[in-house]
Amino acid sequence: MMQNPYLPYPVDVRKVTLENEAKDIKTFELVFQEDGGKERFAYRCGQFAELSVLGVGECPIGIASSPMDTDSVQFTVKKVGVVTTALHELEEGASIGLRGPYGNGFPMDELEGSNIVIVAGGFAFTTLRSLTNYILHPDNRDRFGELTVVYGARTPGELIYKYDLEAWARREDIQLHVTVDTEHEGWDGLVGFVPTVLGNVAPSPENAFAVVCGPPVMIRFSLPVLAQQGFQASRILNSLEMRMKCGVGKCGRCNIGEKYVCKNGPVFTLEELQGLPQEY
Amino acid sequence: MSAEEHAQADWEPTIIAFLCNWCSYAGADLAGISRIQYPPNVRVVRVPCSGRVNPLYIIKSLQHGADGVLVSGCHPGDCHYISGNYYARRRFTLLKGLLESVGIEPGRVNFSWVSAAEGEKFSQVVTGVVNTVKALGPATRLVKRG
Amino acid sequence: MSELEKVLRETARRLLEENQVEVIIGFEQGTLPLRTTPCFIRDPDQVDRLVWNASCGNNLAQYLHHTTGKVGIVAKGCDARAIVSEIVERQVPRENVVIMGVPCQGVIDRRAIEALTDGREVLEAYIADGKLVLRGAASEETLDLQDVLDDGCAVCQHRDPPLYDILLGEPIGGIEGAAVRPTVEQVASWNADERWAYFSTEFSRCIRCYACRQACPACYCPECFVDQTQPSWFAKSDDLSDIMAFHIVRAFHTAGRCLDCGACARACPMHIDLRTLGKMVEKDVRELYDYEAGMDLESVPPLGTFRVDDPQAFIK
Amino acid sequence: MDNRTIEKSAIAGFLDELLETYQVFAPVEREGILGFELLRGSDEIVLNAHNTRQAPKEVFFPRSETLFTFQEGKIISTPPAEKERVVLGIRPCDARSTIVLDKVFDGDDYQDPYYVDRRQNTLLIGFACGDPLSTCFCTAVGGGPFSVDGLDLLWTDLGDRYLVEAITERGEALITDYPQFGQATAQETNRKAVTAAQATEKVSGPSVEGITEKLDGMYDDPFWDELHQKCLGCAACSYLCPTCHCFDIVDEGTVTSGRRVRNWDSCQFALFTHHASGHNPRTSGKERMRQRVMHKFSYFVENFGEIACVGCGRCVRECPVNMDIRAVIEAIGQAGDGSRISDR
Repeated sequence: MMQNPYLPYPVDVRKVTLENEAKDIKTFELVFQEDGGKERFAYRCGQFAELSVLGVGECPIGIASSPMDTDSVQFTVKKVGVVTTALHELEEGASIGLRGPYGNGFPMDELEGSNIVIVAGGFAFTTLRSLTNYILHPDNRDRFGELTVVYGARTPGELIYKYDLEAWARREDIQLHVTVDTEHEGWDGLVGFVPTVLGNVAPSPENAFAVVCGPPVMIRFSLPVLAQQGFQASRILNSLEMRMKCGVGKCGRCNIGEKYVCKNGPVFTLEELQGLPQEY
Repeated sequence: MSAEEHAQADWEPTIIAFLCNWCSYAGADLAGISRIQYPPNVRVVRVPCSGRVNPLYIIKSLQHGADGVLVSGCHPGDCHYISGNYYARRRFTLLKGLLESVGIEPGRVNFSWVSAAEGEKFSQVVTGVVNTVKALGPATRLVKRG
Repeated sequence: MSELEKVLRETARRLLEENQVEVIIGFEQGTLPLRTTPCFIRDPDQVDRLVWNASCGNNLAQYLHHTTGKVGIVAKGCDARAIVSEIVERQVPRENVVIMGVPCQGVIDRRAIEALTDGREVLEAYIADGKLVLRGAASEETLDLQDVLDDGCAVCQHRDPPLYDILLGEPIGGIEGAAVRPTVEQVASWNADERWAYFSTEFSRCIRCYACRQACPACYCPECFVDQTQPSWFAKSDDLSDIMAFHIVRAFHTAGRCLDCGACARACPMHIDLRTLGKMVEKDVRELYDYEAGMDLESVPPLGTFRVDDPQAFIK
Repeated sequence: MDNRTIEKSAIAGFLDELLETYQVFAPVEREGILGFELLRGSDEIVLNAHNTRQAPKEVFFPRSETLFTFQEGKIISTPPAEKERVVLGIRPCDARSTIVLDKVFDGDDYQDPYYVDRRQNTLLIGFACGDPLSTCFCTAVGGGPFSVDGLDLLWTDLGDRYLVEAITERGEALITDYPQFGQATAQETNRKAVTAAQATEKVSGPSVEGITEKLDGMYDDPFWDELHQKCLGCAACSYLCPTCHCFDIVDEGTVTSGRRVRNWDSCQFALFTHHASGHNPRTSGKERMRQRVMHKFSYFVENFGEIACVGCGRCVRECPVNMDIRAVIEAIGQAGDGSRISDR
């Protein structure tokens, strides 16, 4: 019998971590209830899944954990709509559904052997955090070149994954630049917008890929900085967000031209995006 | 009596009552503390004002298991918000006409003015609504199945 | 070309040439017999596309919600009343519309023609002297125009636009001795069981395409209750309960605002009787609150006001 | 496979027998509307009508269908398998639409279990269109009134009988099983060829040659600024269309019990692409109309090699504002040089 793509795997919410001061971003650690669930859900960095609260609905969320994390799958969810609100109301131990993984993910074959520059803003750090942790994993670190991360948020309270940021800051094998938009009491790190910090860091484009994810305004001002550094459009990766329902390219609402963000994306090179209509 | 009639005889209607906080809810409260008897079929939803009762609430109640609906507020002139019940009155007048036009039985949806001092009247209104709805039998129209 | 069409085109040309308006919304010839189609004309040289005849059935006032700038609009009685409502409800600024009023002799109901031709395809049609001539592949038949008019038009009291800037043609007044449409009278005479049976059968055909809502000049909410998700009021499936709920609430939301223009029913691809329920509400509004929608700019919509002595016999 | 015939007087008997084994969907008039309905008795079928108001895609892809039911946070059931089905009286345009839908729901990368199950247990018996309507344009989009694409059997009206041609082995097997079918004569087969030629001649429509390439360069054309103006933004076209297949997935019920449902949806609705954040990539009728046209004549062709329109003419006949897709195709043919529709 063919597999039914609409049936979610049952998963338990093992842990919920509040990520920000505004208390509208939480990270959910999910574990599969059924044996073999984890194996069936084998995923790559940059993919997403449909989280499902039965009786409320489904929503597509990028996978925040690294494929190297074998004991759970993590999703960082901002409380925005109906399903995300229901997720935020869940307590540890609750049972939800998960289907996927969906989308293309980052082109890991191409990224291997390259220097990686990660540029992220605010809440849109989730799949890039997955990528960062993947690269930093002891089994993988040698397979990548230099790793530079520029990450910013409006305020220190809105920086997510602070526990990871602290751990990464102690390492030698990652150039981490964490910034906030304006001065804040108790903040002694960088101050300034991500594109500005990116310009100051001035990562070399040589044998490098830039991976950019964040609010539209951050992306708009970061791309010229990267171009100025000499990054080719084919070496700049973006991950797009769209309203999705099915996750498998059928329901018809997430297409940009003939490409479906859920199936052909969500990761596109800037070069690919330049060849598509500006409908996102 | 046939089995069906037996079932019918044992059947108790569910009435959703939207009561305004300032008058009718207090009236229901008074009925309670005064030990005035009224049928236990009502499920009370307290609302700030009868003007707060969106017709969607009434229709949704009928869809999801209410055999009857009661909306009750302050007497005209007594609204805590001055004119909420006057606006509500027009809305309910048209809604009641509309529901009857479409074929919902008169008696499924009821309206009353009950003040905070009218515990006795609250009991009478509820008894009246329960009897009317019992006579109509279980709601069948608009009910969502499955 | 009729005399009225000539005046219409001249007027439209003048309005555009004198920059009194940026666009004219009117009707042009459609691609099928007895069909016109709404058109938007910005160039004075294009005004000859404009037509006016008994197949101009859409209510053009609906387009004002999406059109910016100064608009000249062709308005039969219904359209003009809808524009009045839009102005009263602060949806359209009065100074942004130039109303080209057209007295209306009634519009054709395609359903009536379908019923009378019994599946024979009409390939060509024209109207002459109150008769409608239909040509098919192997047939020609002549019908009385009156027999194929929308049944609301047969009893219309507001054939002349109550508000206009320019009136094209001569006022014709309402239809004398007009009563309620037969369907409405019949449905109103039934008991609750019969009415439920009627409406639930009608609405059971609904495919939830929302053509009724989209065609309705009174439906302009940016997010309709039926589309809302927080909370989600009604399910979106084919469950009759939810479909009925949609139509009942839509009728309620247009209470005191529905003009009985029939644009909803003419838009419905499933031929549902969408007017009768609205008309029954409209009758209540008229009798209880002495109000008719879209008649003048000063009156306050009935649900936006009250009288201390409003009727309340049904309230216990 | 030899051609057969069935006398019209024998159809009732055939249907009665067919109904013992199959669910039969056929043109039936209910409440004044002709549609493909589950046949309750052989006398219900309407044989001589043009085509149904709604497309028979509902047989495979219902307007609403339960994906599964749940209770207390657990999935408890998926819909049971359905009885074998026959669709009788489907027109060649609609039969071709199954090929379009198959590309979406039964591709190499993805098989939709609900759709595929129904497709696999359904036989399609087509009625050739001897008398196409003036709004039909199947021949313009690669079909024809006697096209056999997607069909198991094709029946052609010969007056007092139908000529019955088996297109697939399943079709052949079906007619072998029932006694109502006799051998056709060469003359009967010839008569069909004549009718087919005449009917094909009768159908006309705009040329779609080169439309995909044309649309490729037209995304930013001012053409779209005007095209959508009269569109009301309803889904009459999408919901009557045999090839439109966009859908929504929603939960009904409560967290305690309910079902997950797949409902039809339409790219013409303003909220179709509306993000929870409030952002909407297709903000106005312009973008939505462009999406529908582009999807049918460009994006779908790029992804699947077929135009997602079979020329059935339903949208032409039923659009509330007479937005005629044939006129749109013609206008595209003349557009693309940056000029406006109204300038021509």
